[in-house]
Amino acid sequence: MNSFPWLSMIVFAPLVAAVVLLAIPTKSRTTTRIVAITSTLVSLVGSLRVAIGYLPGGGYQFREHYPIIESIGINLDLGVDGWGISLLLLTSIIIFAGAFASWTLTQRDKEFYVLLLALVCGVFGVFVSLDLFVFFLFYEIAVLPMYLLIGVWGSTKKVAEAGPFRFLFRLLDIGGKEYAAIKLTLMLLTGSAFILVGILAMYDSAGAHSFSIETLGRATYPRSLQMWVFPALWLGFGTLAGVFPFHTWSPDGHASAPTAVSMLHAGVLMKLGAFGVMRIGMVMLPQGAASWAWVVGCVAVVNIVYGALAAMRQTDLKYIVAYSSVSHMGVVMLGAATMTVEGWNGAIYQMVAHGLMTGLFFALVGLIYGQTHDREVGNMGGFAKSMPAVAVFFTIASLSSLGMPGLAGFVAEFQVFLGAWNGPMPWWALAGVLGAWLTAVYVLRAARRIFWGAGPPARFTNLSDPVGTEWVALVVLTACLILFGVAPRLILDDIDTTTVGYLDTISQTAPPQASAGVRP
Amino acid sequence: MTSTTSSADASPPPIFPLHADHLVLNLALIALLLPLACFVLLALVWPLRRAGRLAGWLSATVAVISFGASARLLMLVVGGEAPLTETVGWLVRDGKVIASMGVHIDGISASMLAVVTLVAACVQVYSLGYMAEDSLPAQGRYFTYHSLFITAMGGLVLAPNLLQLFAGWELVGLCSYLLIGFYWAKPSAGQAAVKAFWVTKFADMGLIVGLLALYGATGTFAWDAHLVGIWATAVPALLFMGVMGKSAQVPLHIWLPDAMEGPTPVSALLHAATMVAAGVYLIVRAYPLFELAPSLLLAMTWIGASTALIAAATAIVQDDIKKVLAYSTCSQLGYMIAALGSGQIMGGYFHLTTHAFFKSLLFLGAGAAIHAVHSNDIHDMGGLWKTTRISALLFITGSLALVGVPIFAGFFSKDLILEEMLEAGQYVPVAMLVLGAGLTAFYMTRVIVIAYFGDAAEGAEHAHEAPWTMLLPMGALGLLAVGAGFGGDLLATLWGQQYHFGMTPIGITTSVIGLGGIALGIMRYGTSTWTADLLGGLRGFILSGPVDRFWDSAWRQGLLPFAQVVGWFDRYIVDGLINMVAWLFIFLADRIKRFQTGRAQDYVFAVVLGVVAFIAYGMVGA
Amino acid sequence: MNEIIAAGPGLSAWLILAGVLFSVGVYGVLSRRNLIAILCSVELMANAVNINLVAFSRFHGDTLGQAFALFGIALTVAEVGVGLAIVMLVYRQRQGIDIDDLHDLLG
Amino acid sequence: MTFTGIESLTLPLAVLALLLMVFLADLLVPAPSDGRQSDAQRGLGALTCVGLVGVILLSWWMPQGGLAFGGAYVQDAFATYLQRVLLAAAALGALGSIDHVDRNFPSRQGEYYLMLLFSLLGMVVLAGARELVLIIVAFELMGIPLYVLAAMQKRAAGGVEGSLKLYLTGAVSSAVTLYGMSFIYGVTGTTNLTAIAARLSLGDDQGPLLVLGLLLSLAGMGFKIGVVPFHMWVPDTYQGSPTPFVAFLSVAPKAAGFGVLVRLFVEGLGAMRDTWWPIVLVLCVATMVVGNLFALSQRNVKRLLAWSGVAHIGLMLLAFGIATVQGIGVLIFYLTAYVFTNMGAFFIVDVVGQDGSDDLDAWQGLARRSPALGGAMLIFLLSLGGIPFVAGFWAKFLLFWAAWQAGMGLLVLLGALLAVLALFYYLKVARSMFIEGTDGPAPRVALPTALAITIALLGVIGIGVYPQPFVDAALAAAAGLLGG
Repeated sequence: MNSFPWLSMIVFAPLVAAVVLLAIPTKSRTTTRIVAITSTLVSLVGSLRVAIGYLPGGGYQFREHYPIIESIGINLDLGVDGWGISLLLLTSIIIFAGAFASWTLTQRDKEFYVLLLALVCGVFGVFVSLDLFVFFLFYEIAVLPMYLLIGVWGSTKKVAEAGPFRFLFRLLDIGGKEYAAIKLTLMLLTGSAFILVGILAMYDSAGAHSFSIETLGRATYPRSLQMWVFPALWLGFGTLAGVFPFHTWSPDGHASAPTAVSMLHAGVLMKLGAFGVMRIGMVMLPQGAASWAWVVGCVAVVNIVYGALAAMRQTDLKYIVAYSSVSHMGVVMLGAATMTVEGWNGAIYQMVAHGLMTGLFFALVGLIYGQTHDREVGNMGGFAKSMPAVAVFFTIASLSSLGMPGLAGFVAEFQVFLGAWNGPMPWWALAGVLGAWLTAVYVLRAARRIFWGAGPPARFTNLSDPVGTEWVALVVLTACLILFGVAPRLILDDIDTTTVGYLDTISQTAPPQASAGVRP
Repeated sequence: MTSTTSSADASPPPIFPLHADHLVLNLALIALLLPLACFVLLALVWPLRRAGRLAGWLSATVAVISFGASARLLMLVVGGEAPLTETVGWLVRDGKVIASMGVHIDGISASMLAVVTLVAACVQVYSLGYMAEDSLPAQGRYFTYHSLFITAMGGLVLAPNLLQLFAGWELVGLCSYLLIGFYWAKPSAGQAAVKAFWVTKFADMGLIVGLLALYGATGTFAWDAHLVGIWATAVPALLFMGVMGKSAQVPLHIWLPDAMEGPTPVSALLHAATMVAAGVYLIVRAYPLFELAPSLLLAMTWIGASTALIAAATAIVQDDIKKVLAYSTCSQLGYMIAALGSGQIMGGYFHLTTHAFFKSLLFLGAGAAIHAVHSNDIHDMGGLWKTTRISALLFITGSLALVGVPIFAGFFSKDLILEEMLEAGQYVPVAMLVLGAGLTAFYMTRVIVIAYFGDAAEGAEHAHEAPWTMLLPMGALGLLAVGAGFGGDLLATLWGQQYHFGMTPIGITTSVIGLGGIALGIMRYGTSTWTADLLGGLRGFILSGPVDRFWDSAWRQGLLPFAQVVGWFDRYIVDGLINMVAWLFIFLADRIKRFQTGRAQDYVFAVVLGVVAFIAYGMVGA
Repeated sequence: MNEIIAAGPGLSAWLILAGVLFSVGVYGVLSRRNLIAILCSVELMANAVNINLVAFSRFHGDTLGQAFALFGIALTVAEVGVGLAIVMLVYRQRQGIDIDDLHDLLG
Repeated sequence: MTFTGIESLTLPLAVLALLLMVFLADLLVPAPSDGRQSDAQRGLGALTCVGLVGVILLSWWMPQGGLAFGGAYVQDAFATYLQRVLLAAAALGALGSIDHVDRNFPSRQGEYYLMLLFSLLGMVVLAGARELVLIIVAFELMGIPLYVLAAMQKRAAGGVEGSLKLYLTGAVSSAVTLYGMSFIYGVTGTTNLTAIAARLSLGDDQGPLLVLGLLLSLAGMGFKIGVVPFHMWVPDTYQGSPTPFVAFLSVAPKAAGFGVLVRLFVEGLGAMRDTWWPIVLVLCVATMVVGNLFALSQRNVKRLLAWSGVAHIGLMLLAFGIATVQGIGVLIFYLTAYVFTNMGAFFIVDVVGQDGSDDLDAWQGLARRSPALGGAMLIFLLSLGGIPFVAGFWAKFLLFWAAWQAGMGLLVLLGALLAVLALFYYLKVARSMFIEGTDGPAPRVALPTALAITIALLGVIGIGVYPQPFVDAALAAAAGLLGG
């Protein structure tokens, strides 16, 4: 095994770039972008290198170890398994695309890239941390820059609200980007308070004076502890994953955020939550997970259907995409709740697929909004005439989201449904399938209203297809969607090995009858 | 560091196992992958695509080669090549492949592939002429979609398991969506495309769940799995739900007439010959599963027969030539489904192939007429016989095949169906089908009489005969429409069954009723003006689209308002509660400010209060 | 401890006296409006403590408490000295020493 | 009482010596009669600062573990750690004050630094004091100069008022403390904490008077660190006082106060933890909740930070109440992080407020006018909010870690949730700086202030990135105290 610290390189390249950006007193837009994009490219290359170099057979590879506070068992302990690789790849692809998608940013671009890169460092960190504490630390880093990214560079939707809650809307400035930013931040950090409590409970109960995920994973926790720590972690991480009813930060946040931030947030950050539920909650607390799986699954089902229905009602393009994220993250959580190999493979795969798809969606929405300065679907129409390429990419993203075979979304959703059918409650699969149909309904409806029809309205005369660097994000993401849709085994084999390893561990610690009793 | 395993496992499996010396496999792969390559090329190399004509010729050439390969393949299979399955793993579970992709070549798939590629090749060549008036980029786009369709349909046909079949199924649905909406600037085209997708996708929910249940019961997606208990009925029933959508069975047929918004060759290929027949193909393919569900088969018979009758009745009142043909397609698909439901897979499949030829011919003929007069309305075509004699002749040939006039293709297959069903004792459905046959004859006669021999319409007088690119494929299909009926033996060989044709009472009855329908049509429309309509009230009822109205109100008064309610709930209740929490804190913080009075003595008072509380605690607690 | 109280009314009386004085001081601080009067009340509280200390010292029969009291007196003096300086500042700023005038900072 | 062990008094004596030096220098330096600024006067601040740095360095060279005044003063690891924190706070405070003092009361600079040093002397002694009389004396030595310093802006609108409020509550609290200590002495018959601990460990009946004494002392101490309900002076005094002094006031007396709380209640009355622990628990919750709730609606940044400071005291009170090695270790680590964070924040408040307004509106667009200041403030705010890679995060996390191990899960949850609430108002400042406002000229930052901010920033980031030595030292100090 190569001793080169690939993972550190991946994680800290964006951070180094952020510091470099802070240090160089450049006013040059191009220099700023080159520095930022170079660092994301470094991470991308590193991720590819890790993905290719990962040996089959599972387990954590590319290990690195640096002490932080050894006396209480906190170390910077890095390593990846099949899950980590998939999400590492996803993150590096999305941020690479996102860096290009923000190319046209005009105001305060240096600060923007600094914050964006800091955030990315946090995301990478979560996926490769083998220390629960460091995991949490990176998790928080990934959440916080969002406040400023949305607050400063976001866009505002003016809502003229009527009805009995009018005063509340005015008082809280609902619809404003500051409102969205603070709501997102506070809700996510409230979630992280529960995560913290859960982590401390596990550390204390294991009694190993170590935060190492492996050490803690080997410990067995009393059932009573698992019964409350798991829901705490589920709520905590689940808030970020958009679990109903704590998903409402997502539509406002994603709608207000600038393009690259929406891409990264819906594309990757929501996955942090789901990844946390699975990697920390379910793998490490199998009994708690088995006992609560039916709740997780039922809520996930609500997410899927409810999110899709809510998306159908929206008229704001970004809200449609945001609610579709709520719905699709439900698929991830559904896969997780099944506690089956297919379900978990599908959940991880759905994270990748949804990340790519929603990243593409937000990139496109950004392009459209950048030219129209309007997100109201009702005002659009016939855009395919002036932006045919955007229409094509939008259609591809739509198809992936509704589960068209040949695109990544199908591979993921189908596996999740398989898992659900074989999981504790087969009817979950029905709801999932229904959700896929509802997705087809709202997403194609939106596509038709935006792109089809006779020519754009008069006020949108200057629309055009993407130019120059704007293509990069679209092409990269679409290519990945197709690639992972056609040849899933590129990553599925590694995911599968890891999943099976985890589930074996679970079945050893939690006897099958524990999960058999789930079905009420 | 975890242990490293041998690197032998590390190499990913080859994407496709090409065998240099395996002709059957290579032919199948050529038929499948050449169009794919063409699609990728056209999709990525936009100058080529936007060049239009070149793209068209390339695509058509590829389609023809693809057909050549399929035909050779069919011959090899007829010649006794053993069935062959070649797959690569696609999805894994616990290190083992649970779903694979590849090709499965046997008599059924080889013959279906030949039919598909043949019609596709004809339609593409035809399109070179038909689409010539569209803009060049639009033509490029058109042929790109077509290349994708051949691949998708080929993948469906050659599927070694139901999962790949489903993948192809969805992809042809995608092509259908794209091609129906080909004229995207037209609002009606957009609505039709979306409607087609929604309805078929709605039905596909059943198909997906069927696959899930199949996997749940057997751990595979094989169509010959052995199911027991409730799943023996439930799985094929769920699969059949998908079939009802794709093959436009009542009440899920509503998308097919709307799908005529697409260019006419598209209707010929997708919405008549191949894609809509995919449902029938699925049942044929998965018949081992369906066999085990007799109650389902009975239901299929009835659904098929009802569709055949209802759609035929609806076709009578249509003025749009394509809509007539669309309902006719529904109706004929009903025949196939009814046949399959009665256990007559051979008959159903036979009808599928003959129908593919004569119905695509009819559409292409209709396309030629539309091309000539730039209208879909049969009344605008009056008197076309005079100006476009060749295509008129071909259209009439197709009609005769459809009606089931003896020696034409449709006669043999329809006769086989009815005969076998009668043997199976399905009297009422047979009666419905026979009646449907009469209606078929009537509406086709109506179209021919009005469009080709009726009062001369303005546009029709200046019409020109179609170019050779259009006539050539029509001619080829015309030959098949006449002669394909004699292919029954060939088909039977492929199936390993006996087939011999004989004139039976039911065949004679049907033929007589068909001829009666023709006569009635000629009498009705050949002599008097069309406005004085015998059908009167029925006509109004049919045109108002009762099934459509049902689905429309389900959408407008069911789903949409429900989504509104959910959206409201989300914004005001779920989000409202969270906002309420925020507001409560702000409110509280604002109110408690007054306790910080700014008066020093109050501060001291707080200190004293604290001390008193301490003392009280000390006295009580200690 | 209990024996201390049980030893006779002597100590208890002093403690009660100190407690009453202290309470009076507190009452003064809370109720007077004149800053000087408030300072006097603070002084009263401090002296109550001193009585306490001396009483305990007498009771224990050592001088520690008395030393403590001496320190206390010194500290109180210093404190009140600074207090008077602040009162002077108040007077200079406001031409009065009514504590009710001082409530600009609040909320 | 003998003067053996005078070498143990190195640190207090060094501070005293520095104090005298500054005093002498102030005498020698001519004060400009017209109230104008002069370099020589400005030098006093520099002298104080440099001297304090010297004293800090000295703390590594002096003998450890000795007793002085017959055991009344001890120079143990706990005292040393705390003293270093206090000295650092004072040095940083002096550095950050140079410009402010020079601008606002140029002719009274000596007075300012002398008072600062007097107070510091009290704190330094307090850190090692193990005897009630010494504690009281040092406590007052620390407190009285603060009244003076708070009133330095004697002409400013709220200057005197803030000082008066501090004074009144302070005087009453002192009396209460003294009253309480008189009971402790009265019951135990001794003023030496070690002796008290020894007596208590014999298992004597503690009696109501001792409990009374204990509680009264706690109340008095609670004033100094600003525990609810003895906290009400905090925002008013902060608002009225010179900002760099507030920076000092907001950390150093707290540190010293917690030091003496640990000495008195853990070292001396540790055996009575069952008695005082419930009260501390209630105080802790009340302080956290009240601090955060009142901070929520503030628009004056100084008041906002004041209330947030109250909330932080609540958290530290939790660490104190745990009274384990981990708890006390985390407490002093928390104080360390808090010194750098809070002082840095207040220095920036000083810079922004030099034009007269501490209102949030004055902060609008700061990040555009001066990205460096905006960025630095953001980091301080994040540290206060407990966000990773800055000092405050470790403080908060380790606190929760220790509290959890002491079995206080619900309090951890409450603390973590309130930390989220706190972020709401910290981000309010960030919102003003980053989101609102427009471009404009950057505020003037004098060199010493810039230096002070930079040092605070380095401290915050340094502890954030590499906390191990600080954590280990704090835990070791606590272990030394509790013999753990």
